Amino acid sequence: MTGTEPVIEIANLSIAAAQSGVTLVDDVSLHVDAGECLGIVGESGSGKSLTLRSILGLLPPALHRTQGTVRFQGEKEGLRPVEPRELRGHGVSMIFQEPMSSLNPTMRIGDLVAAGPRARGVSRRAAADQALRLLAEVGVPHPEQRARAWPHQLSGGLRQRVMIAMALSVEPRLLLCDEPTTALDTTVQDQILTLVERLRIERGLALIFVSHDLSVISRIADRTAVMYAGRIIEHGPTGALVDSPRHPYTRALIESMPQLHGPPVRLKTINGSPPTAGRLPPGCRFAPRCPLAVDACHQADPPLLNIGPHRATACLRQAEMNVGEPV
Amino acid sequence: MSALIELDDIEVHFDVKTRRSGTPATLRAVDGVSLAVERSQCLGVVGESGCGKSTLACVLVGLTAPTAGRVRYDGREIGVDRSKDLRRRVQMVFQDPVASLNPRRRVRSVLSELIDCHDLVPEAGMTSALNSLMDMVNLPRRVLDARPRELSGGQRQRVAIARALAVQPDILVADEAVSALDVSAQATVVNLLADLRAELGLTIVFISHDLGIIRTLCDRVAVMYAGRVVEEGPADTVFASAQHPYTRALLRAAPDLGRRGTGSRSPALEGEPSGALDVITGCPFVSRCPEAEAICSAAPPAYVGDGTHRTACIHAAH
Amino acid sequence: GASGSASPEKSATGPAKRGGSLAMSLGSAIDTWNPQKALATQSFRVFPQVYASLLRSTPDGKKVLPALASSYKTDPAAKTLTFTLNPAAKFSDGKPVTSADVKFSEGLWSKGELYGSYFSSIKSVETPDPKTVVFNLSQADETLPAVLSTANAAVFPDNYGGKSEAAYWKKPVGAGPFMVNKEAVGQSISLARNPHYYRSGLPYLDGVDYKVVADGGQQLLQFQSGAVDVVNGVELEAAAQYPKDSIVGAPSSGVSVLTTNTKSGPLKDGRLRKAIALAVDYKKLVAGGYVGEASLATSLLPQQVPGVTKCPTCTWSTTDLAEAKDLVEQSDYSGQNLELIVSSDSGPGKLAAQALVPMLAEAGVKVSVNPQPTSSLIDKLSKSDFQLGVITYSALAPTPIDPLGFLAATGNVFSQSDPEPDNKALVAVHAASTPAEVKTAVQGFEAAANASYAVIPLAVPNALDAVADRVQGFVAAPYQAYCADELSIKN
Amino acid sequence: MVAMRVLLGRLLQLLLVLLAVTLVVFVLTQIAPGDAARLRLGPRASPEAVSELRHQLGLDRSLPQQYLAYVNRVLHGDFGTSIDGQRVSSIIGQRISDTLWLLLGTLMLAVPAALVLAWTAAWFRDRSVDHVIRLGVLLALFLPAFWVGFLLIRLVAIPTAWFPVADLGSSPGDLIRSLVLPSLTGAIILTPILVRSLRSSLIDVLDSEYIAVARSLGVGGSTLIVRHVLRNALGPVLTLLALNVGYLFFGVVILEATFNISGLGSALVEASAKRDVYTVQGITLLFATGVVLANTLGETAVSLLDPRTVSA
Amino acid sequence: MTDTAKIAAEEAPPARKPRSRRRRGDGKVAVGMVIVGLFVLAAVFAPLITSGHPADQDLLNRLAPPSHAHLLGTDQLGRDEWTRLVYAIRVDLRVALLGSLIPAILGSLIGIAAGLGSSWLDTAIMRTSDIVVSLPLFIFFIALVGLLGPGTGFLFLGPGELPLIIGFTVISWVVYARLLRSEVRRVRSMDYVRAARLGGLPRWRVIGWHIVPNSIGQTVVYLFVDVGLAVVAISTLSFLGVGIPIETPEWGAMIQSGRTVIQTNWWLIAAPGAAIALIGMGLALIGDGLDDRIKS
Ligand SMILES: Nc1ncnc2c1ncn2[C@@H]1O[C@H](COP(=O)(O)OP(=O)(O)OP(=O)(O)O)[C@@H](O)[C@H]1O
Ligand SMILES: Nc1ncnc2c1ncn2[C@@H]1O[C@H](COP(=O)(O)OP(=O)(O)OP(=O)(O)O)[C@@H](O)[C@H]1O
Ligand SMILES: [Mg+2]
Ligand SMILES: [Mg+2]
Repeated sequence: MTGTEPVIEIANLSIAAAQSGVTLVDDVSLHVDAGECLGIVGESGSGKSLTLRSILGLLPPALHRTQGTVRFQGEKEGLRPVEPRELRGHGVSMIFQEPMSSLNPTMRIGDLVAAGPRARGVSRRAAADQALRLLAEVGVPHPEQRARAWPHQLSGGLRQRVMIAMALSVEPRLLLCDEPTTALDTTVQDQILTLVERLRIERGLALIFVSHDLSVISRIADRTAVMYAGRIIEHGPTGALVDSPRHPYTRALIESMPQLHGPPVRLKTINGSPPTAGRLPPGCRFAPRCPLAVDACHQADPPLLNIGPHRATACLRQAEMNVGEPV
Repeated sequence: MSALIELDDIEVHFDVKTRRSGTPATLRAVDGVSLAVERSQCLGVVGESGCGKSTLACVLVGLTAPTAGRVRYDGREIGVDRSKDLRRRVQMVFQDPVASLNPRRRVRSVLSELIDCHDLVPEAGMTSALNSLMDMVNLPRRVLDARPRELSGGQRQRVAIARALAVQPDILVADEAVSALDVSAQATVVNLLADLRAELGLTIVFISHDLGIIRTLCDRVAVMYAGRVVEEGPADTVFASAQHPYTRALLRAAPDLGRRGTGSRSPALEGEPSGALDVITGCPFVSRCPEAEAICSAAPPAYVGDGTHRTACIHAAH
Repeated sequence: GASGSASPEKSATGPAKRGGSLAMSLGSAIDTWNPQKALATQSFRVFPQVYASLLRSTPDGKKVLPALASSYKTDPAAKTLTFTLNPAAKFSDGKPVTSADVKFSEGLWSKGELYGSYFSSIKSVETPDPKTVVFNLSQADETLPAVLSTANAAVFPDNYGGKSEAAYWKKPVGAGPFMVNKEAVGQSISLARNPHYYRSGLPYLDGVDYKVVADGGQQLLQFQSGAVDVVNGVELEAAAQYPKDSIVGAPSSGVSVLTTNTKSGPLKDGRLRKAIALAVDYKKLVAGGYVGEASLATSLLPQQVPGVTKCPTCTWSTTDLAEAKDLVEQSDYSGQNLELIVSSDSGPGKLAAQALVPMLAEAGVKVSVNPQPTSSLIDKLSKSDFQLGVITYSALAPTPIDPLGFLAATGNVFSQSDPEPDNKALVAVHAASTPAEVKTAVQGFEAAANASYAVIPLAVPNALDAVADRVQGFVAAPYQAYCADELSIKN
Repeated sequence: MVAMRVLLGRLLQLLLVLLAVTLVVFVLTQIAPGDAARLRLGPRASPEAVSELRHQLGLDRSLPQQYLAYVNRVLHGDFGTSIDGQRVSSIIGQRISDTLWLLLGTLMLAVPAALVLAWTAAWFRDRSVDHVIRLGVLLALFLPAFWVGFLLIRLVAIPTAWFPVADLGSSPGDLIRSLVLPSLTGAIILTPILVRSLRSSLIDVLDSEYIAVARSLGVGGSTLIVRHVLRNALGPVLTLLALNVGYLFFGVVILEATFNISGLGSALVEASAKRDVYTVQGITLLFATGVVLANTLGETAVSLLDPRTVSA
Repeated sequence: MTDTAKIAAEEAPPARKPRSRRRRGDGKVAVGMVIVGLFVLAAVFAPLITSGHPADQDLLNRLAPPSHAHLLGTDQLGRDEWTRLVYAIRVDLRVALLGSLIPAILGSLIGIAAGLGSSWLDTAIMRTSDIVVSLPLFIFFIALVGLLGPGTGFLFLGPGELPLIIGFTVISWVVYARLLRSEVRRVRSMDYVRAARLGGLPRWRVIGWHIVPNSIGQTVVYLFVDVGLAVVAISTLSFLGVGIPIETPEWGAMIQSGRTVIQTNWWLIAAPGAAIALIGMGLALIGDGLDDRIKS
């Protein structure tokens, strides 16, 4: 992974509501290397979806990007700043959470998968053929038959496969996944995760995979960024991050998750609830809930600092955490 | 057996019109389920979407009339038209924190209305009763004067639990009560339920699709598939040595922090749950079962196992 | 009458030219093609275009001229009237008008329920030859020539020209300057030039299109936009909105009257009727209800009609509120609401009816106005399904016979009051040989009408027409019977 | 197959509604005061003639018999005779074209205008353009049609003398010129109703995930608008139009009265004032059938458009 | 400084209430209330802000232009236009209000019955309403009122008002019934309603306290718009000569009678029309604002 050129590099991205000016995503920087999977984990409302959507310029009309640049590695030229619309249908595509609402109910499956290529000017025939190939590739049984079906006639898992086929139809180098398995059953989630992994390896795709479930992220992501209230507060290789979190929030997140292995233990909880956007506490946004918070934590928001190769955290007390209270 | 509540061969069938042709069909949401929960026990029910978990919960609390079968409370058979007092004894906590509270009512009025209705405390004791309810669910007392929209999801779910507790029930049925919550809020609610059980001796039926939570909270677990219980037993035995191929697949498919890595492997289970509309003659799992044999599709497999752990599979080793 | 009567005739400029057609508006649809059954004034504006009579009158109604009959003479005793038919007289289907046609028509005239009395002096009709008709009279009748010049005495083909009666009245054939081309009942009538018209060279126009525009505002708009060339009967309240020089007024032969139902309801009581008559402030009514386009009524019969004179003992147009109040007190009236019906179509009355409400209220009589389309107004009136009604009736011929006959036929404008004075006066006028006798008969009638207060004359509204610039030869006609044969379009 | 079924169901409902319509129309005219025969013959007719006509018209039979006879007549295309002695069917025949022209004109202006306005408002939602459109729509929703008509006549027709203010012209040019103001008035009334719902259904579609998906795949321009957005928003528009046909007919009645156009609407107003029962019956029945047909057509189109209800 | 800031931050949720209290749609509601309020005040205090009675005629002072004595001039009968305009609020608003409230109440009850009742009741009501909505009711209305005539007054209603109100009731109960039925069905299956039932609350209490209050939001929103539309409908009908008698001060009738003097006294038409549009917009603004509020 190391040493490869990043496919995409996002620097200092901020997103705010147009009317109230409330900042929803604050100074987020990310990069993904070719063939790598970056996981983003965070609780509901932490800004994961907005971050992802802003890459393709798909923010809701009430929101807009206040700062930040996206640089993308084109097929020939090197990393260069790009506008969202350049990426749509060219190099980047996205899978959404709700497989039902993501499929246009008035279009047949085949047409849906062919829509992307058609928009790029591929002929009708070629696009249709490609659609069949893709449907087969993502494991849709009887593609010829299914291509003529309507979205509502498919089960949730099949819909998500179709969605993935649509995403692949524009031959992306980077695939953005916004909780693609959250709405699915456990066994189907397992199938889809396996499929995504397979495609990633076969096609050398770079992935950004967003989820609120750290266990899903830990299964699929090479590196993980943890978001809290619109900011990335910790970031590092997934294994290291899970084994020795360097931010109290990450640690609390891990400890509050029930485990399937080992002796059953009482879950740990975090006091309070996440702050609402626009009503952030001064200083570190996690400070009011943090068991380790000291006065300094309430003064200023700590920046995301590198603390080792590929690891960064935004905690003043990360040094103490390293020594480790019992996890 | 001194079960507090018992389900005896419950079937719930819905008459539906198929979308394609509009012809009427029978949907077997619950198809012959027998379960028993003892006092102060916690039974977990797992299963995939549409397997009939919520329907089962509604039968338990008396919101849905079973097509066939009996519900027994403390040995007495009870139907849907329950007396006020009987109704009070089995309460439910719902999945969606947004829909589970009346948006126009303050927490206080919702709770006191229920307490009033059953004359559980004298008028003078209302305030203290409400305060102690809040303490019980670990919420600050000022939440009493809040409207649902001012509360976070975890808080709402705790208010919903307080509402259920307000009528002093014996049994709490929690239908995916934590699925919509973030992990941190989820942990709070799960801990709360565990505490309530310990402190009040509450009997809990906890429905979830999250195996991890079931394992943390429940003594026993029932695994449902297509309207039937395919395996039931003590939680630690089921998790340690699952007998039904579906239970095993479920355990293998569940993502877990303790088992990371991307190593490409085949999915735990192929295919998706079949529709509840299809007529099933044999084992409902046969079409997806990696171990299926010809005999499996002939007749529904009988339960094998001892008094505590039973499995509806011919391969089960007991 | 400010704007109107100033220019009785649109000055003709240049010689008339043939061709073109004009659009004229009617304030309400014609009620029937049968003149013997027609009640709506508007019908009599259309009849002269389609029908011709033995005689015709000058537009001002003052002189009688030959028409289908090229001449007529009376015997010394004035007991016979002999007409020689114009050889050019032909129906629009080209058949010549013969004495048989006249005899047939006379049969219809005198059988008419409404206007039959006009012809009561005709005893029999003789047809010595196809072109000669002799009317044998029971007595000398000075008024007959005037009556014979109206559409009431239109000549129809013998035996309806072979058609059934119903079929004939659907699309009648007459000897007038135009013939019915197309009719959308209740909406429009399209007339085409009659090629066989007896006045050679006439009519100038190729056609006339009547369309019903019931609303005064619409009439104005259509006139302004050029969609209508002649507005027949400008709504008084809209008159001021028209371009000044487009309004043509004529001395009115009409009277606006308030008629009461004397047979049922509180108005059975004569005192209440008198109270109503006295409660009205006629000057204000003329100024407001008739927007100044009217004069005070001095008689129940149209004042312009020759032979009608002011009745010296009558109290028409006098106001005495105090007495009115007294009378209301004395009467059996108990304060209930009286419905006043009036035509909702254009024409005088709608505003006047509303103006009456507060005046009567002041005397203690509660009235509410209910406007109706002309057709249902007539219907209600003739069924006595009303309490009060404002209508304007007009004389169609310059003789007291006409209004008297109308009053008698309609039961004193539907008031159902005692018909005795009407009939008496009618007989007397028929029999009169001197103007003095006519005067006595008419004044006797007026006095009786005034005593009963069954019908109360409100005002004499001006008859206003609006005529577009491009129209030449339009003459205001006091008796409605305006014949469009001399109308033409300016270059 | 399924489409057939949908259609059959619709047809059955259509029959039911039409039956209800005839019943309502029949009751309506029973309530009306006055005797049809007496009204027809006039006040002077003899009682014998009246009772003769009553018999001819079947007025002396029992109400259910009369109703059956009425339905039977209507089924044979016989709407009776008006007070003026005209066949009601010929009155309708004469007058229907003006009404249809007005409907057509109004729809041709209102639907595109509504689409453009709703699209603009939805696309720029919550921006000032949207606010202006919404406020304008709100105001226009409460403009009385006849008042707008008068103002147009006063402010446009009279000063410019471009547009005839009454009747519809007969030559194509005149027809179009005379349709402009009435149609404009109709559109001013209809458009806001359409825009209000259309905007929100467009927003629903624009906000939907599948539009985001299409855009993320580089679909844009007219393909996005037509294939992805309008196709999905069409259902609600059609439903709305169908639902508003009754109101639209009412609007046409007003337009006819305002601009003195002799279509079915003004015939209805005149006839009901004259208590011309058979004409009222005929015209209301026609309007009702029109509404019912439009509804059925709209609903069928919607359900045919939506693959969820039809596809097999 | 920092201390106070910290305290403020901790108390943030309750202390910053004013922020959340000013909800979406409040501005619209306020503007709408001002407009409608002004109309209502004008109607109530009509004698104070006008000179004389709306029926008072001054036949010698017809069609006077606006002046100090007559703010909007006088009409064809010399009646003060301003006075009539103001008194017309009483008529128009009274009929519109009753003509919307009665169907709203009736329709809502029917809707609730359909939403809560047995399935055959629901089917029966919905089939009926299906048929009713697919009838051109306004057309029937014109025919019916035209055939029947205005009749006399009823209680405090003037002549012609009762038929209008009955007509509106027949026309619009369906909308309310359908609206409330679907809302009741939605709310009925909400978890809090099931929880209330489980809690053992009596049926009427569940309906009255949990189902109905949460179902009527859209009905109220629509009611405001409906009143405005009813004003338009009333004036349109009296323009067509159906409904309220001509001498009554009523906006539609005023426009109709001003028609003949459109050339010279255009304000006789402009003013009543503007009044209709204005009050309609005021009502709709309130409705829209409430809608925004419900949806946010
Ligand atoms: N259209 C919008 N207008 C205003 N605020 C919005 C809008 N969409 C999202 N937000 C806010 O932006 C914040 C971040 O939203 P985002 O959808 O990115 O969260 P998320 O991390 O994806 O959460 P989830 O797990 O629930 O999907 C939230 O607080 C949300 O309320
Ligand atoms: N009232 C009803 N009418 C018809 N079908 C119903 C009804 N309620 C539930 N069902 C059907 O019964 C089956 C079981 O539903 P149920 O809600 O019990 O599943 P579940 O296990 O709770 O699923 P989930 O995990 O999605 O909540 C489903 O197929 C559902 O569609
Ligand atoms: Mg998200
Ligand atoms: Mg469920």
